[in-house]
Amino acid sequence: MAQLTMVQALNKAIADEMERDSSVFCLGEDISDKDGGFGGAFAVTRGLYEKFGEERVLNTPISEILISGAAIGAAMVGSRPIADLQYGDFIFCMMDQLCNQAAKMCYMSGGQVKVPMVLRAPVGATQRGAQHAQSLEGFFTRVPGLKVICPATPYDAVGLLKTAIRDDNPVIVFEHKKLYGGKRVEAGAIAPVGEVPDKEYTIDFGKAEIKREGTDITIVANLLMMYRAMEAASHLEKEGISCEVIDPRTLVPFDFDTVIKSVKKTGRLMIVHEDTYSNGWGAEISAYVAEHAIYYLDAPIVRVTTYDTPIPFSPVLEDYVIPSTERIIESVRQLMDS
Amino acid sequence: MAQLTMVQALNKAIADEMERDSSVFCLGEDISDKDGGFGGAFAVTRGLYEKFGEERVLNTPISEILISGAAIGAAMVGSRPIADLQYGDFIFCMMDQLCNQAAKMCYMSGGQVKVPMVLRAPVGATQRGAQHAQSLEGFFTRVPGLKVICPATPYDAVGLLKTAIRDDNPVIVFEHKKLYGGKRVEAGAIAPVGEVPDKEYTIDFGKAEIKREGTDITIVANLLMMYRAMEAASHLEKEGISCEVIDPRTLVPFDFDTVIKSVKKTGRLMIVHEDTYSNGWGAEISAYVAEHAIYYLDAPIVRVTTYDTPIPFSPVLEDYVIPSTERIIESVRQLMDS
Amino acid sequence: MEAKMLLEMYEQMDLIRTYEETLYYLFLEGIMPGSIHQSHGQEACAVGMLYGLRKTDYMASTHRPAGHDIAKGVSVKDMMCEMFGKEDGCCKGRGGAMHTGDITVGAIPANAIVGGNIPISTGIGLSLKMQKRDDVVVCFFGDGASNEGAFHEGLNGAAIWKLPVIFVCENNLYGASTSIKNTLNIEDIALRADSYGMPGEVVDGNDVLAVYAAAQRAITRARKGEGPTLLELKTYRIAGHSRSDGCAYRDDVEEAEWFARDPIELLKNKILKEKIADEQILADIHEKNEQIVNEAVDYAIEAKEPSVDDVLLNVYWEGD
Amino acid sequence: MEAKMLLEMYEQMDLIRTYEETLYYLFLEGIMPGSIHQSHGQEACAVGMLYGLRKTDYMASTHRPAGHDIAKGVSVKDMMCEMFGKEDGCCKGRGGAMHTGDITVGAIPANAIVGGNIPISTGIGLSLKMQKRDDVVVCFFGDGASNEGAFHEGLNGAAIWKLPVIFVCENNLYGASTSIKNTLNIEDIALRADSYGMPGEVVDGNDVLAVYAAAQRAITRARKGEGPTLLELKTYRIAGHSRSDGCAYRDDVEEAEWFARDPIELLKNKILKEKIADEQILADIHEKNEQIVNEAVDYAIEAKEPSVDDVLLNVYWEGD
Ligand SMILES: Cc1ncc(C[n+]2csc(CCOP(=O)(O)OP(=O)(O)O)c2C)c(N)n1
Ligand SMILES: Cc1ncc(C[n+]2csc(CCOP(=O)(O)OP(=O)(O)O)c2C)c(N)n1
Ligand SMILES: [Mg+2]
Ligand SMILES: [Mg+2]
Repeated sequence: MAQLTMVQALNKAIADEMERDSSVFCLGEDISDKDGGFGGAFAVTRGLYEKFGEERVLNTPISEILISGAAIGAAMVGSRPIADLQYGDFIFCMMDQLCNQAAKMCYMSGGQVKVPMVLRAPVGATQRGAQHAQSLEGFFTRVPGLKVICPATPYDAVGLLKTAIRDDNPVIVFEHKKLYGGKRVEAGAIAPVGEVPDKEYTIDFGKAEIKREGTDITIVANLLMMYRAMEAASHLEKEGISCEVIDPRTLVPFDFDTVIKSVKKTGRLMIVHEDTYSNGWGAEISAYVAEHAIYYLDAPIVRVTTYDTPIPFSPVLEDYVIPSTERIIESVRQLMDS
Repeated sequence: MAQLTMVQALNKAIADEMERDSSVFCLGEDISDKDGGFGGAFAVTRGLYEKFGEERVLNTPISEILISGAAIGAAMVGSRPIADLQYGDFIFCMMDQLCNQAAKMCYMSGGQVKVPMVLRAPVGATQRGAQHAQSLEGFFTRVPGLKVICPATPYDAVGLLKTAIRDDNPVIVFEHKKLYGGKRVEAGAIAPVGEVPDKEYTIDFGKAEIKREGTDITIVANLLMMYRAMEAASHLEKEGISCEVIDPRTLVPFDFDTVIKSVKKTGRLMIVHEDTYSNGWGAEISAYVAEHAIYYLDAPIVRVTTYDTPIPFSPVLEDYVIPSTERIIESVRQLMDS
Repeated sequence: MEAKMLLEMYEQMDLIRTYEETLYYLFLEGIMPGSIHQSHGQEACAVGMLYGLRKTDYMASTHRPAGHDIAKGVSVKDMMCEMFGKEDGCCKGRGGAMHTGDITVGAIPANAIVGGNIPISTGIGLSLKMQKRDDVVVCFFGDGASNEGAFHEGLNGAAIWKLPVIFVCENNLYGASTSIKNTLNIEDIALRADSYGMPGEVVDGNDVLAVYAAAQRAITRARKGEGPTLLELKTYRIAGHSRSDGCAYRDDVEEAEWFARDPIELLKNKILKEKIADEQILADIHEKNEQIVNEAVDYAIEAKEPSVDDVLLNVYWEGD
Repeated sequence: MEAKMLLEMYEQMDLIRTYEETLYYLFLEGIMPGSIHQSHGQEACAVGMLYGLRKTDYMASTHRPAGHDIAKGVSVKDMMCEMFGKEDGCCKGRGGAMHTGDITVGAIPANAIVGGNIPISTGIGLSLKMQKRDDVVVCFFGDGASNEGAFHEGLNGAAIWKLPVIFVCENNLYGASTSIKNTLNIEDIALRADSYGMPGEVVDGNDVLAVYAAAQRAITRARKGEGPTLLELKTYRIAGHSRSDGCAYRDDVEEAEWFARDPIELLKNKILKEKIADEQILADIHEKNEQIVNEAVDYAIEAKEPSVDDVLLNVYWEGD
């Protein structure tokens, strides 16, 4: 058992897979630490150059169409690329390659080709302004052909990233900047350290984890918001409100069974995410439950999300638009009263 | 009163506005019919070159970043560009300019600059395969700073497009290929012809239209699906099921009031769209109602949508994945039974 | 040796033309779904570039893929079935006219996003290099595509990593209805190679032997690990951009000049002049091609439709 | 006349340096939110390009905007307030370090997407031309940005439409930690101008007068309606890429060589050598700049935070 930060866990998963399978390689901007390079904007790929050499830890130009296109092409003919985005927001620069190419290639070709690639994209607001702050999950949970995962703990990071690398489909991994740990400490960062078994393991996609059992309300929350939901649940317990907190861990595929089972027990559903309110990934969860399990609900399905604005730079405003533990607590109280 | 097709109506709206305001201009691939050019992939911009000259009907290279960037830049300093996409699917090639630039510019600048631009994007499946078929609304209903409209009738096309051109924000107009009319007749096209007053008018955003009143179920549907929903409603009437059909007309802003008022009356809500099931724009409508009006519901909120696949080319499969009138009818029956 | 090659080239070019003309008539008859972009007039580009390539070499095409596919060895029957959206199509009817291909012969299923196949070809080249294979990628695109960001990023990547990719710009003077005069401020797209420190070459795209010679130079370079090349093949599409296009934007003089340089006629004249074959032999070749295409049509019309029960198949990979 | 210009240039360059160094200390003290990308060492690029421009001319900047903003005339106080996220900031605290600007002096609020400002600048140029204004746009970006698709598409558009845009590539040899040796297969980015049929020029970016001279040539051309120019300013950033970067990826010899060519020192030497001013006058200038910056800091620290009640304001335009 090792105690690892998210950055260490992600690094371990990549290193293990590169060790295991010589077709795995990394590419992205500043990902190598050769000759004093960054080893990734958040240092996730540090040390890999030394272990695996320049060819498998490939620094690219600032060129997101190239990064994504190169990953797709390489994946189509036998490689297993892990592409890196410095900030998730830059994903729009490669949107065609992801949505029109990677996602559709297998289907359009009638199953001739597969695209086993991973794209890692940091999300979350950290006082950098609107172009370095977005939570982007909902753009991709609507693209058939893509898988979308959101590991929030070091344990999950290792298990899910390994599964992603071994998956034969394009997988987008959203990681939260405030969970990374490591040298860059952002205001309000949590940087969880968690146990990671030495023994090799993977985690299947589509299996949510009940982080905390409860009876009054089901809270589904990912990434940083999972931690805030847990904190809120602790507080609310003192008020006699028992929250069940579920981390879906993967958004596509999504473990609706676990959520619906929980809703059957609690009768109340709240979704908490840093993604936008309108058509955030929670909209789909809410709509799905309203379609398939509405009769188990005793109250409205509530979404506690970032407000529908570009993320403001001002720390005061940024803190306001992103769901805080207090906002979650208050929202639960209101929902329990309704 | 003139009887116009969608293509004629859109053309009229653009021509009128170009006449009225010299800062309005069009740009896009093959939009000019100078020297035998197409006048737009669907002939919407035909004849404008002759009226307004080369400078205001600007053929661009095949270069979507340029088209969008040029529109944004021009809009920031006093022009009112109308940009054209040949097929909506190519929107991913300009995604950064739309989502990171156009949408955020006003907010990030603290209100210094506005971006009064229109982007017209044809959607819908017409036997061209997965990269020429998507309905993309749900990608943009989640981007704060953008407005999203979907005119389905010639009357609405004129009124809404004029409003879009005069709006000081970036507006994306989704038009349906099977509604256009004109020279290219696609299999299964409807090509409505409708009355358009000679007198100038505009239609405010955020005002849904009740296309048909009913008491048993509320059906919200846009573009081609609005017509199929209307057809389904006619059939269902004979079975004694009274459908209220609402065309939201604009998705951002969305007229939740009209929908909720209708749901209060009918107790049942169905959303029909050609957009994907998962996180399609209907997910938001469903989730919103589940959050704000759940107690008025007597049944699950059902979404009848394109199945979650890249759009298959095969006409048999394409017809199967897109909601048909029959599928809508069957879904209503099931919902009425539930 | 050269004689054999010329006749094989002729056979392929004629097959492409026969195939595409047949498609055109099927559209006119109204029995074929969707649309098509014919490569009519550009057959020398496809055949000259791909003649003699290995099955393990790759080819990446565009919305106008039929010529490239046939020259790379995709079965006409599989393609025809695809055109009709049938289950026996090369893409099981899921792809359609703009996505045909067959990975087993190295024809990457085609890409309908202008420029979209360029960075992907760079990626294929990258993997080939990492795998230490000496195979190459031939990536086709048009003059119009050379204005896309994907072109810029894809070529730059291939250049800095010295990848075995041959970038082939078929400059047919128009992107849809728009003349290159309005979209490019330069004479030769090949010049853009300089931006990436890569060799660029202008080639007569209607002369299949000129194309072949340039292709061999670039392929040899690529196989030796010396990196990519940009070839600009000057050519002309005889048919419209797509099935509904009457080419009102082109002037008669220009058309006449280019039509007089029909690549199939040019090759035919050479074959006849050099007495490599006589008219009869060429007529036999054509007849054989017609038969291939007609059989494909007959088969495809009768072939079975995909089952709607399988509609979700291959949204995700089903396992090797 | 030249004397006045040189002193004003010196004053601006010193102000930029003073402002950015102060920011750096504020970060070290831990009282400033977010991050910053300093233009330390590149001040001659900003000032040489923008000196003497009209307010009605536009300037479009990047994640590293402070120098450009100051040289275009944005108030240091407004920028400092923005850095603290205050309501009095040039972007009302909504933008932050990577989005500063002031449209009223022609400084387009900066763009943090590498290359993102390039096609937008083309659009501004397009509108200027349509409005028949003889104003110009100066668009800054880095060596790294020249590998983005947005660069390619933006420059091509400006070239074919002959727009009044000056594209300025500040080649500081690195994109973040990555050397241009690994991202470009060519020596000079200016060469890329050829792809668009636009003039390109390599300039010593640390010599403010060389930059100014090249700027004037390009601006004159643009104002006359002769179209865009690509200028490549060879320069070096003295500070790290962002506040947390120690530049471990650069070698000492390279650093020493470039540090010896600090643009402010070069200008200072010239001024002293040509006896345009003495040490004391330059010290006074610096002192005045320190005062401006310090006053801005004091003001910004005390300035009021934006109200959360206004958080939705300007998601959409609120009316003129
Ligand atoms: C990204 C993108 N933009 C626009 C289109 C629409 N379109 C299809 S083919 C075509 C013209 C392509 O011109 P060129 O690259 O010269 O190839 P050609 O058709 O001449 O072979 C256009 C504009 C597209 N498919 N993809
Ligand atoms: C599209 C995009 N990709 C990546 C980044 C992250 N990033 C910010 S600055 C930078 C380096 C930019 O290099 P260059 O263009 O040379 O400008 P410089 O920083 O040297 O001034 C990178 C990679 C970004 N902001 N936008
Ligand atoms: Mg062409
Ligand atoms: Mg740089």
